[in-house]
Amino acid sequence: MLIQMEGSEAVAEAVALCRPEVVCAYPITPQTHIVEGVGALVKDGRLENCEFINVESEFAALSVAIGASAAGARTYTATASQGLLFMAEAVYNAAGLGLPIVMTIGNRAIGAPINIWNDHSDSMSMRDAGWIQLYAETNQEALDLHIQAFRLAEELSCPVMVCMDGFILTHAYERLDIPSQQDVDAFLPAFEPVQVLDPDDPYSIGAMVGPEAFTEVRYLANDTQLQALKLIPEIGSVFKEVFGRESGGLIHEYMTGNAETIVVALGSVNGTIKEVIDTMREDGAAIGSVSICSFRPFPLDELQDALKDAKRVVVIEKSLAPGLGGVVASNVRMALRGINLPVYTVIAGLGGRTITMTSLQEVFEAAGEDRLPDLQFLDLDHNAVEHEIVRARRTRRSGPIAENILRQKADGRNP
Amino acid sequence: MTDQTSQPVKFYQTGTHTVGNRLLDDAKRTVQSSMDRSNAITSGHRACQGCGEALGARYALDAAMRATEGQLVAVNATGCLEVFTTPYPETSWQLPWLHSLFGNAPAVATGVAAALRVKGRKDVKVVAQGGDGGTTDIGFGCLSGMFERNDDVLYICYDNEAYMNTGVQRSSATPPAARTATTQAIGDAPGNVFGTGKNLPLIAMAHNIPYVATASVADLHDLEAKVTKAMAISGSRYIHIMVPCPLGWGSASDATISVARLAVESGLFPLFEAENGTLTKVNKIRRLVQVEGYLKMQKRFAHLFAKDGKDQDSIDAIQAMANHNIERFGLIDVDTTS
Amino acid sequence: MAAFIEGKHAQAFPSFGSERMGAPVVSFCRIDDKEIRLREPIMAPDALIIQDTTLLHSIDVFQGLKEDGFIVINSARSFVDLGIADYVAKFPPHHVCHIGATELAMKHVNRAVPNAVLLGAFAAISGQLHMDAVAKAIAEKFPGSVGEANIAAAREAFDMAREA
Amino acid sequence: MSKQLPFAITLDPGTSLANHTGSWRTLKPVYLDRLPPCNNACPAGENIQGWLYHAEEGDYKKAWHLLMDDNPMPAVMGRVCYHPCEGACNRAAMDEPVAIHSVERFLGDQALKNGWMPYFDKGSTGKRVLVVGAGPSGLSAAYHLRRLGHDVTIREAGPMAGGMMRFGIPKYRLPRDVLDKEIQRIVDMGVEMQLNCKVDNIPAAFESEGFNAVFIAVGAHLAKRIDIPAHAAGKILDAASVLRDMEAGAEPPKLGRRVIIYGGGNTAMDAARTAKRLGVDEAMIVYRRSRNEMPAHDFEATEAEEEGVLIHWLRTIKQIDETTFTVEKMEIDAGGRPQPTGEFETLEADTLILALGQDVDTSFLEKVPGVVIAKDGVVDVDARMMTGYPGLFAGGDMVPSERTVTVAVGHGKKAARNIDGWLKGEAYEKSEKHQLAAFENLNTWYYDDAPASVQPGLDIIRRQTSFDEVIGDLVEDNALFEARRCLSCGNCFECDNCYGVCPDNAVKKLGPGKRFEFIYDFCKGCGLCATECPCGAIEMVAETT
Repeated sequence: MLIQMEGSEAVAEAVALCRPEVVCAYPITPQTHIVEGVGALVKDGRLENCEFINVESEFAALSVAIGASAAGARTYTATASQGLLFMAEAVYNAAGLGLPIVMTIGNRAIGAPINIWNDHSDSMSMRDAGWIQLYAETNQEALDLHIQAFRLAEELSCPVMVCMDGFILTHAYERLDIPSQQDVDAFLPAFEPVQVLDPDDPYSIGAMVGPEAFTEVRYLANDTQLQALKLIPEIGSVFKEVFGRESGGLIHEYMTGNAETIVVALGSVNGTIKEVIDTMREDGAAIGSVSICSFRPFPLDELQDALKDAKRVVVIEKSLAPGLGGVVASNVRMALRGINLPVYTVIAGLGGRTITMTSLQEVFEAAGEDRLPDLQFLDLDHNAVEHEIVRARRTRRSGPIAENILRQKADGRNP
Repeated sequence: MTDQTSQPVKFYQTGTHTVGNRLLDDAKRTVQSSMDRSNAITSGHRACQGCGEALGARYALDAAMRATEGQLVAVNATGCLEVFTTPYPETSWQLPWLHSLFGNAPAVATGVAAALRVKGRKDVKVVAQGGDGGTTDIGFGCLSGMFERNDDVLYICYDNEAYMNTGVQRSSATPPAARTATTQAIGDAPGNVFGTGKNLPLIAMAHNIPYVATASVADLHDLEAKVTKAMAISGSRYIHIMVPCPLGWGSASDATISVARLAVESGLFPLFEAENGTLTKVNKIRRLVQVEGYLKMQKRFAHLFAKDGKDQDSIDAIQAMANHNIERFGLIDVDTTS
Repeated sequence: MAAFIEGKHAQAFPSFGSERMGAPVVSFCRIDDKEIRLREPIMAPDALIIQDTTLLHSIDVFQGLKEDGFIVINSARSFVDLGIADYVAKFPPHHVCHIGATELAMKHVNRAVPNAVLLGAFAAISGQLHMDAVAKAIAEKFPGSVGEANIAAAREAFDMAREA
Repeated sequence: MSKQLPFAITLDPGTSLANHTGSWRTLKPVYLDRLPPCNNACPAGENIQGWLYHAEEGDYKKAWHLLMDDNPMPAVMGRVCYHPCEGACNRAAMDEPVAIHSVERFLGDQALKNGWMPYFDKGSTGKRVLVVGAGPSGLSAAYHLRRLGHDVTIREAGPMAGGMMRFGIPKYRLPRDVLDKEIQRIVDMGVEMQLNCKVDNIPAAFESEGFNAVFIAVGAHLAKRIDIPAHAAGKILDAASVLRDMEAGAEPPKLGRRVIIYGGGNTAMDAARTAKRLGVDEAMIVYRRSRNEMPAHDFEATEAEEEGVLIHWLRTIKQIDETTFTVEKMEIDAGGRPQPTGEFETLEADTLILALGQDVDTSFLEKVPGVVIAKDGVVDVDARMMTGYPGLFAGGDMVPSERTVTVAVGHGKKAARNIDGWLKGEAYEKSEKHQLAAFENLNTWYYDDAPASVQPGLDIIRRQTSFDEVIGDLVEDNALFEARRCLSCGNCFECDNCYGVCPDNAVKKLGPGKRFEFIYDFCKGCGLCATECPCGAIEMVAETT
């Protein structure tokens, strides 16, 4: 059913269609609307047979989810940013225990300085926690990915994070196609856990594993991800059969045929990138893009296939590995191992910085002429940072950087 | 021949203090005395010799298993109990058991309870358990949340008054003057500080949850009665069990029960019950002792009795804590005729 | 939503922030016949709805507005009184209107919620939306009497703006 | 391992049983039976803790049968034994000793009431044993020999069986129907009782009558005399005769209005209390030492005083003049001996009863070869209780030992076992004594405090004027209560403590009556079981390396 709806609300609807049995909620912007939505659906009886639990922290939220999942319930929660970090220990634990929890991340920056706006620092910090990480390009995909995520998680006994850009998607009202309950039921079988806390068949879950078996446990965790590489496209095609649209999968290619420059990105920025590509293609530029939907497992082979014939790759990413550069770019380089292609890293959209078509087009054009440095910060206020670097070098007690820059920028505007 | 079940004679030989009493009706004997107790933790676990926690946990869970006719799930915080019972590839647990993290056992238990409820398994009950570190320190937030929501979980804290698993470091349950690896018996004020303390049972009571109790491995009948009572109540329940640690306390491995007994009999560890935030029952001290006898059994207090002079001030201060408990909880009957 | 009801694609999103009640905010809306992929904020709007005239003097609210764009201002006062008569004069006459939306809202809804009223006025001057679609969208978003009161307010605004 | 379970992190239940933690152990618990102090103190060798154990359960019959293994006359014993067991009882250190004699008496009475018979094999070994004397020792020996399958004949010189139980102990302490029934039960087992049959020729019993062994236990019936200067002595009697005449005499002895009993033993107390019951106005005991030194049991003196007997401590009778007795005050020296002080007083009495002890009449043994008479007039026996004449055994008051009914009963048992061994041509091997269960071996926390139940006493007037039994019966509740006060020193009573307190579940409970065993595969040797064993029935021993 087509409907004009806020992204968060739509995800809540999608989650409800998956008939979760336990949902834990703790507020943090920008995911809050999602759990509010699910809570309302439980409260008004539209989502039956579901325990909606308001907890006292994100750590508790995922912990409750762990308990519920281990006891055989289909379990969902959502968080963002600091919340994800606060539950970090439980994030690893849920994966270690093989519990098929589905969690939405309303992607947001991590402080300090505190910042509630969008980037990918939060989910990137948990990229190696053993969860499957899917990034939604649109709200429609976010909605669809949740439905796929439950099936994926439960088939593999592995938790899945569905990452959607905070505000940009979560707070955007768009036209969306909400599937019918009947179709979702047909697509998503009932949860049959491989292990469950049951007095009739009592075993101990969460044993202490020493050096003699820990490597094997980790090997198997990696193997699960490798299985997911096969399963994600399969589920995507089944999804298409049932719902009639493409959603999910490992990567989406756009205009990559004969493209010399291929832009790689995660999430909603791909929409803007596509607009830029359309514009540049009209001007005759050989440019295309690849949107990575599955960041974990990372589709090395698929990405290599998509990129190997290009002359250069530009990675637009909303996360920074200080001291290294790009997180996604590093992974992309891994996909291109043995292939000599320049991979430019463009850090963009940190802490909610607007990514404009104009700026993107500028860097793509520069890339096309191989004028880009390896690492570039999109729309960086060079004056501000240079001023601060100089000042900090001069003054021992230079004060907090964030405040200094704000002050300096204000001064710059009203000299 | 007389009918043993109906005769009114008291059992003066053993009273009801021993684990079993062949003279008692089966139903009135402890769970531990029965040949078919569940042994929720079975042999082969790697607890130290004379481990109070291994004992207390079996006491509690066997009683809970009896009360629920085996329909029980246990959630465990990280700690000694978890480590010594489940080193791969062996587990000592004979009931469904889940370990997640150090600080989240109450929340995990909430999740299990929620799942069971949604699955319609109302017959299955949930017990969460942790040590004093996992309960009074790192897991405190989750525990308070569980209480506040009145989730249907019995949480049991096995209190051995320090982080034993990591090598005897201080926790907020460590008593004043006690030596631990992080409160060394050196300097002007050796051992743990004389702080204001953190009485978790009282904090639990402040949540007005349906049931709060303290218990000791030194009083099995009382412990089992409390666990049994707790299992018959819905909502959040909390039982705080003192379980001496021979390693951390520096007490003899065979003294685990006797040292716990002195903690009770001195008034340092009062045994009580509270329902809906109100104190409802207090176990009277049977044979009052001074704290000194209790302290002397433990090397962690050895510096109070050093060769070059006894630290009478500290001993007096600890005695004052006991006296305060005696007064506060009414541990001694004013009229002690019996 | 009204656009969606008319079968168009629409994308609405706020300028995200941790704003408290009453603080100045900006929201954006794109309407198109095809899927809207672009996620950047709107820097060169085709239409501008100003809910609070106090902003006229604190920031450049008109920044980027296209020359043949539309302006709806929540004010019963004239453009002259508002001090923007010269600026507004540059736009086609039927592209601009001021309307006492808060007052209208108070009249119909008994609350200072001018949004629906302004939407009614916008539909009137822009011709982008039909008043019936606007009414339907309001009814969906606010079922019951609240919606009906808002619709009445919007209809009055629509009529007023068209007549203006 | 269920195949689909996650590797390593999820484990099947109870798999730690593969981990044998017993190897951690340096000390090892072992169950043991220590000798309870009551058993150790019992002259009759009763397994007191053992029969109390059954009595605690209310299984009085089983308790009685166990008691009967050692003592054929519990109803008598419960009344007349001075219960050294209670003096040794560990419970005394907690509150008061268990009133063992009360429970014993209760059991004995239950048996009489219900007509219980001891278990014994009615068959015969064909060996014949003659028992000379039907006192406690002789009856005990006859009973045990009969249980061992031998044919027993008792020859008693007097007209009635019972010996000192009948002729030395007043009715108010031992009702005669109780005595008669317990003797009859022994006779009913097939023991031949020949009364008024004095044995003069021991060798003839072997040679001409064909007895294979003879046990003599004729007691000590000759009253000791003392010379007191008397101008004109009044009536002087001896206590043993007075008490005997109470049983066998045609009528009660005539004592007059005032009586002095001279001596400080139990017989003196019995005589004084008997005199009181016979109606004398004044019954006075004159004893040369103080209460501390008197051989009588304290409770006997207490009861005598309660009944109105006046005891003059630290007095010796120096002279008798008609009814006037001059007595000299004594004092106790550093060595505990009475010394004259030179101070005198006088007492008035119609009769003097001497209660200064009894000697054995050994005249019939003088011609028996090999029999040695010791210098205080008693018969020498070896460790087997055999005299120098092969096959001739002796016991009771006529051999060197304390003279009590219980000792005599013990002699009877011991002699019977040795006679049995001798008849079979093999030495009777006494099983080795366990180490004593001391108070320190107990963990008294587990026992409740409870005072000894006080036997309901008859009221004091009735005691004075009749020969009804002084100490009343324990009703069942009281008996049970009392039995359950037993600490079961040194002997497992299946309290389940070891089973319960083991942190390693390394104790196996074998079921009612079967006790427990350690599972050494898992026992880490912490010692909790031993420390928390209430009765000291577990010992930690070093593991051999």
